[in-house]
Amino acid sequence: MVSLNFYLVLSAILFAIGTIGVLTRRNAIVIFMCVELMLNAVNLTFIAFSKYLGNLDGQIFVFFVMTVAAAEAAVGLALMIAYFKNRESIDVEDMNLMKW
Amino acid sequence: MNEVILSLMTFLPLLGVFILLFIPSNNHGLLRGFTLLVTVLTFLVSIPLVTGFVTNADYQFLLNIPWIKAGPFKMNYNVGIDGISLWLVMLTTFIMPIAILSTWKAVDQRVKGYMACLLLLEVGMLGAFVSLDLFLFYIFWEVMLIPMYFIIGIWGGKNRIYAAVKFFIYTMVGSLLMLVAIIALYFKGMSAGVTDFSILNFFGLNLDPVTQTWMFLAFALAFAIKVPMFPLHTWLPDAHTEAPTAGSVILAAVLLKMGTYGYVRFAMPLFPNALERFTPLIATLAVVGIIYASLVAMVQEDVKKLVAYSSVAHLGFVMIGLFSLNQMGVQGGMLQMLNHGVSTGALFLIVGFIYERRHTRLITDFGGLSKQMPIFATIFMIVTFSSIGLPGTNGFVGEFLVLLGGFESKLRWYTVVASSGVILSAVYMLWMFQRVMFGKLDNPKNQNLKDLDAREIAIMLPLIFMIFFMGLYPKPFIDKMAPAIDKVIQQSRIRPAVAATIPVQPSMQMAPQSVKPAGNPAVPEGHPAVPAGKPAGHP
Amino acid sequence: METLFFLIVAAIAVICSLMVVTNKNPINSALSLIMTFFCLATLYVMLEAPFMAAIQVIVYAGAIMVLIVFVIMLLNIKSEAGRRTSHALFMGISVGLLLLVQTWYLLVKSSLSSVRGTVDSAMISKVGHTELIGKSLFTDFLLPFEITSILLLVAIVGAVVLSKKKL
Amino acid sequence: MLDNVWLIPLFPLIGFLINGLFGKKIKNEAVIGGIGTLMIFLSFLVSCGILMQLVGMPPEQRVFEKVMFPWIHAGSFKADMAFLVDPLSAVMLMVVTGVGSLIHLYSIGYMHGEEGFYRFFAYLNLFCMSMLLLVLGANMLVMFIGWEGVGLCSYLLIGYYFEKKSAGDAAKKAFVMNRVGDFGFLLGLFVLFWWFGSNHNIWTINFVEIKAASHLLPYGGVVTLATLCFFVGATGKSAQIPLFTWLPDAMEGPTPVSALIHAATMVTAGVYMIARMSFVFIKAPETMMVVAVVGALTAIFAATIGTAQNDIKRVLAYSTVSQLGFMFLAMGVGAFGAGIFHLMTHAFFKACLFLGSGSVIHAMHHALHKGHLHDDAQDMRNMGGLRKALPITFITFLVSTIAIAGIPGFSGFFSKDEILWQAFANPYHGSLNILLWGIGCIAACFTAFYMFRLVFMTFFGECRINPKVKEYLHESPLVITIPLMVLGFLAFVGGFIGMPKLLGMLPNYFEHWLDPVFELANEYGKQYAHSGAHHSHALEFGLMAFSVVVALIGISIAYTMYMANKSLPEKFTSAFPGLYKVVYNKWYVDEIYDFLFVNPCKSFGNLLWKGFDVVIVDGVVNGTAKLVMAFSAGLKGLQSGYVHNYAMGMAIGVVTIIAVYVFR
Repeated sequence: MVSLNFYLVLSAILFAIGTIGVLTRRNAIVIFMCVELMLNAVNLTFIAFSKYLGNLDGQIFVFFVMTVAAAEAAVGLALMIAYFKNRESIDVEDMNLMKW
Repeated sequence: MNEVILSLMTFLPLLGVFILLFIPSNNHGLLRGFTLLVTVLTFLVSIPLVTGFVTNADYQFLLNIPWIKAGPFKMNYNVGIDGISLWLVMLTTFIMPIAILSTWKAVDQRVKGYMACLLLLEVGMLGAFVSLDLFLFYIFWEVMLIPMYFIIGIWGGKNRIYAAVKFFIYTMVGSLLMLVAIIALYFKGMSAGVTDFSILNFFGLNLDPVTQTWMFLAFALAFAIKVPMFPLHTWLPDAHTEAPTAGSVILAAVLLKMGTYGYVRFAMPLFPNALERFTPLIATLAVVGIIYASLVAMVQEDVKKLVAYSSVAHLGFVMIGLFSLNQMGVQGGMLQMLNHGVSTGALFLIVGFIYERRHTRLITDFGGLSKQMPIFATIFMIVTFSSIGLPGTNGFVGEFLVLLGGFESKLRWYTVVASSGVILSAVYMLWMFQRVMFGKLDNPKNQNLKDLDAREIAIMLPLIFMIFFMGLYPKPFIDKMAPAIDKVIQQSRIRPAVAATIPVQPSMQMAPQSVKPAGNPAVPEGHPAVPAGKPAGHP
Repeated sequence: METLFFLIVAAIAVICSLMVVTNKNPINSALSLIMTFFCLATLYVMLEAPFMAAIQVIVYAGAIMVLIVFVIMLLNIKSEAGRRTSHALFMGISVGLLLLVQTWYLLVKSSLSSVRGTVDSAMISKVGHTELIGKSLFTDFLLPFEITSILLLVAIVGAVVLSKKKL
Repeated sequence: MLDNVWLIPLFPLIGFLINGLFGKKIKNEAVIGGIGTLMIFLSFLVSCGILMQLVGMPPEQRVFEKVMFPWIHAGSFKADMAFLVDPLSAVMLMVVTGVGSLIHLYSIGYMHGEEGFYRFFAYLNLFCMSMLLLVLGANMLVMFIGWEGVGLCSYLLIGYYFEKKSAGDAAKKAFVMNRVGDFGFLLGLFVLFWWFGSNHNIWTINFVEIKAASHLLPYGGVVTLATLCFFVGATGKSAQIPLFTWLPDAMEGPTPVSALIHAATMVTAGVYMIARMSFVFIKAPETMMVVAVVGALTAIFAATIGTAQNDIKRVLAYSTVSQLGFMFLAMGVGAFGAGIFHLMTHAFFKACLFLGSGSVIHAMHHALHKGHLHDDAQDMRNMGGLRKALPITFITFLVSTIAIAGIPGFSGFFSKDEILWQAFANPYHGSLNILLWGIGCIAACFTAFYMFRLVFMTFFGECRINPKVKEYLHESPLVITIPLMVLGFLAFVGGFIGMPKLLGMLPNYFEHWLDPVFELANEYGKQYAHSGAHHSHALEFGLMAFSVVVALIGISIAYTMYMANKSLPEKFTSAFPGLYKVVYNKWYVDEIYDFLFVNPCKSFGNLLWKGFDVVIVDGVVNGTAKLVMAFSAGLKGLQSGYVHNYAMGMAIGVVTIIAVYVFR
């Protein structure tokens, strides 16, 4: 049986990569995908713990995370479309109206 | 029935606000009429307070129901009045219909919001006067602040935002410190067995002098800002100048009284040692305030600002009276609070009248109005002399008692200096009156001014009646206040060391007997105390 | 054997996720992300959570990623116009790595000390993973579950409103 | 009757209310004036009744106190609305209501056709009420209502022609100066109340009670302090140095006002107050000296100014100040009875003089108005030879002038001579008494001079009024001349009730009448100054003759300068231009006050407002606000609006939090 730490380390790596992606990319959709990656990294942790603790609650939580992710995808992508329609770009460096 | 009167009175305006929401906002007449009706009803509801008030030192019309309980904190909805708050409550309910009536024409923008603000303000003011729970008091204290902020900020003059923010922040600074002090006081009280925020619990508390000092300073700062005392007064002229007439009237008549009321009700009886220690400081500030405000008032060009500074001076007298800590002085201070409410309120109304007509308040724009507006001139003159404190008008009784009380107390020399404020008040008020009303009517814009109409006369008549009634027969006011004032004085004197073993006074019901011991051991020598055992003049 | 398999899958997942971050073309990123999701689904199976693996594939790799790919294509986004400044790049990478170091350190230092639950392999194989999840969802977590539906409804409404022609 | 004493102030109050509230609607001058006059006349009748009743009582029982209702009771302080009737207040009642009625009557004629006719009568009635309260007050506080009330009415009446700036200024000046005095009054009250209360546990401001306890007062010390404060009050109300400058300016008011308020009644309030508290004042020898010196100095000082004025009313005003100085001199040497006696005779002849001058001004004004001229109707240089046109006015005026100058047989002689004699013979002020007497004599000489100068310039010589309007000059109507005649008569005979014992023709009724009031004070005085030096009758006769001679000298100088040799005044002024200028400008007292008090107050107020309030206090307040704003302006830069930066911030935050958590 694979030790729990393996899963956690993998999860940590994925999370870190996701973070780096969020911080370094300019394309809003890619950033969005990186966020999904981070969510998944966390999901992995939940399920791994669930397994090693013999408790299903973690998996239920993952279930909810997925629901939220789905909702987020729907709304987030709709926002991007709306934004793109207005500004012809989804580069986050163009999004600077939320100043002050 | 008696228990609910206070709550009914306090929350009737709130009910009015809710109903107001359902009145179409373009029907100005109905909005005004309804608001007036609500305030008049509130006044009527408050009348049984006077008739049913039993002249003694107890809190009456008590209602005490548990409200919030969170951990060690227990706040009650605890209301009641004694002789001190009785008249302030009456002043509030009396002034409100007048204030509403005064803005019948002046405000025609967002009338609904304006009326709602005024009613909310009334809730806050009444609530603060009737609260016997420190926490409840604090809540109402803050409730007062918000509608006033909007009244100044939305319906005010040119510089309204600045004035409103200044007013708000000034007051907020003080009240936050007060909140801290209230909580600290509660923790101190808990170790002495206090279980809720009722102020009755804290009167008997024997705090060590250092704690008292800090808490007194916090409370005193909050109240000093509200009074306002020199040098924390600069928000007042701005707020008054920018506020619409009703706002100024309420601000002067009631809101400022919150500060002085706070001293009598909280700062003085709660922290006797600190009071003793800081009396010279506060008396100095009060005296400086009197002279200072009078001198500054003298050179003002704006009538409203002048009246605002005169408020500072008048409230200085109140402070001297309160801190003289004898029956005459405190009595005078309390009366002066009522008087100031009536006469300065009336002065602001008068300024409002000419402002509505001419849209200016600069003294130089006027002159010779007496000829064009004889009724106005008469009323203005009566109010002016009441403000100066001419015997026979209300202003005199309060001012005289304050000075007498101050002179008989340790504050003798302060009082002598303060008395010169009597001269200065005549100077600045009469000079203003002369420049506005006397002389040739040479400004063409003034030549078509209309004299007061029936509504305006109706506004002023009750005030003028009060000016003379309180000046000629102040007995009912004095008599009803006296026992409560005796009690406050007793509480505000440093307690003999014996009392240290009794942390909490058992019950207020026993107070009348227990507060009048056969002598005043705590009174310093040479201090002309109230004659032992007999509250003179009260058979 | 199992560990080896895990390591291989993990390696693929990490490589794919790196590609998500580094690829210039969003489509490539998206495809790499799908690959990562598949790897994760595999791991879920290894963790005896077949139901979660299923919905991972269906919801994530299927629904969400399809949506993303559609949007990318719809907007016809070509490769990124430019990268971020090297300064920002450096900052981002270093913060990410710092995060990794910290979590790693935490993992090394900490130890699991919770009460074991009742669910074990035997029970899962006997009752069935889906049934267990279902029971839990419809008993203990009924209210959140129902609220989820409202959330989704709101999301649908939001998406529809946002993507209307005239916003 | 005594029980109905409250009617006395009530009647004028009713008159005030009727005229004040409905006068504008009534419009009919006869009705308005009638009501006003009737009301005060009713008070006069009641006062007569009270006087009769008092006369019928044994002297020591002539004290009656009537409590109307409790007024201010607070703690140990107790003041009722209560009235006190004793011989002193009875005398004052008679003067106030009697002279008051006459002046009301006179005003009906004088104020005829004025725009604010109703207002005038309302104020006049209000004044009478206040004055009566002042006189009748049984405690200091009721007295103080009247005290400030008369100040108020004086303010209202001086400012009656409010469209004139000078009237408004004068009104304000009068009120403020009075207010300075009131400040002193209050302080005196406080000191006395405090001393009695804290030392003897007698908490009272009631005159009768204080009198009963006055034996407890020490000589000097705290009593000096209290009485000095009271005296400040008296100087304000009675226009003594240093607060006298308002009275001449008060002549801006209508002439009947000057007669009633600024000659006969209100300004004597200070004298009355000292008399009322004689038993306290006498215990403060230092104060008595101050009172006497101030009185004497005011008498001479005002008299010198009076010699150089050309406005007929101003001369009379300074004369009033000077005569009030005589009264204070009397008070200061312990001759309370003489002071009150002079108060009464002065009320008669000064009221008559003022009303006479009013009649002159009325005639002048009328004539100038008809001729459409804008000459000053009050300037004596425009008058002259009026005795033919205004015979009744002339005769009454002359009688009063003789009275004030102190010619034997007329009322002023008896009272003034009594004062001078007492100043000479008083045992209180050591060798100062000769000086006081000397100053008094010189002042009397000046008085005779400027009064006759006034008479000569106004009524004698050739007529200097513009010839065009000469024909319009004629005697005033009966409603004006009747009061003149009555007052003139009183000015003539009024002195006989207080004839000195020395002359022996009549007993000194007046002094006997006031004896019960001043008995105690006199006793204290004797206790203090044991060596009551006895002076011979011959000396008294001699001094009396001397004062007559002095008066005659004054008259003859006036005659020489203004009748016989008319170039003399000009020569005199050109010989001493500086002196004349200083005297003409009233010794520049107004300017000095402006320089010392008014202007510094204003500029200090401006400094405080624009300097302290706006710059320092608001500077700190706004500075704090600006500091916060500057700080947040710096922080604002962090909100770049770029999502990246926020994300980076979040990430760094997470890292930091974990770091803190891990490495704590």
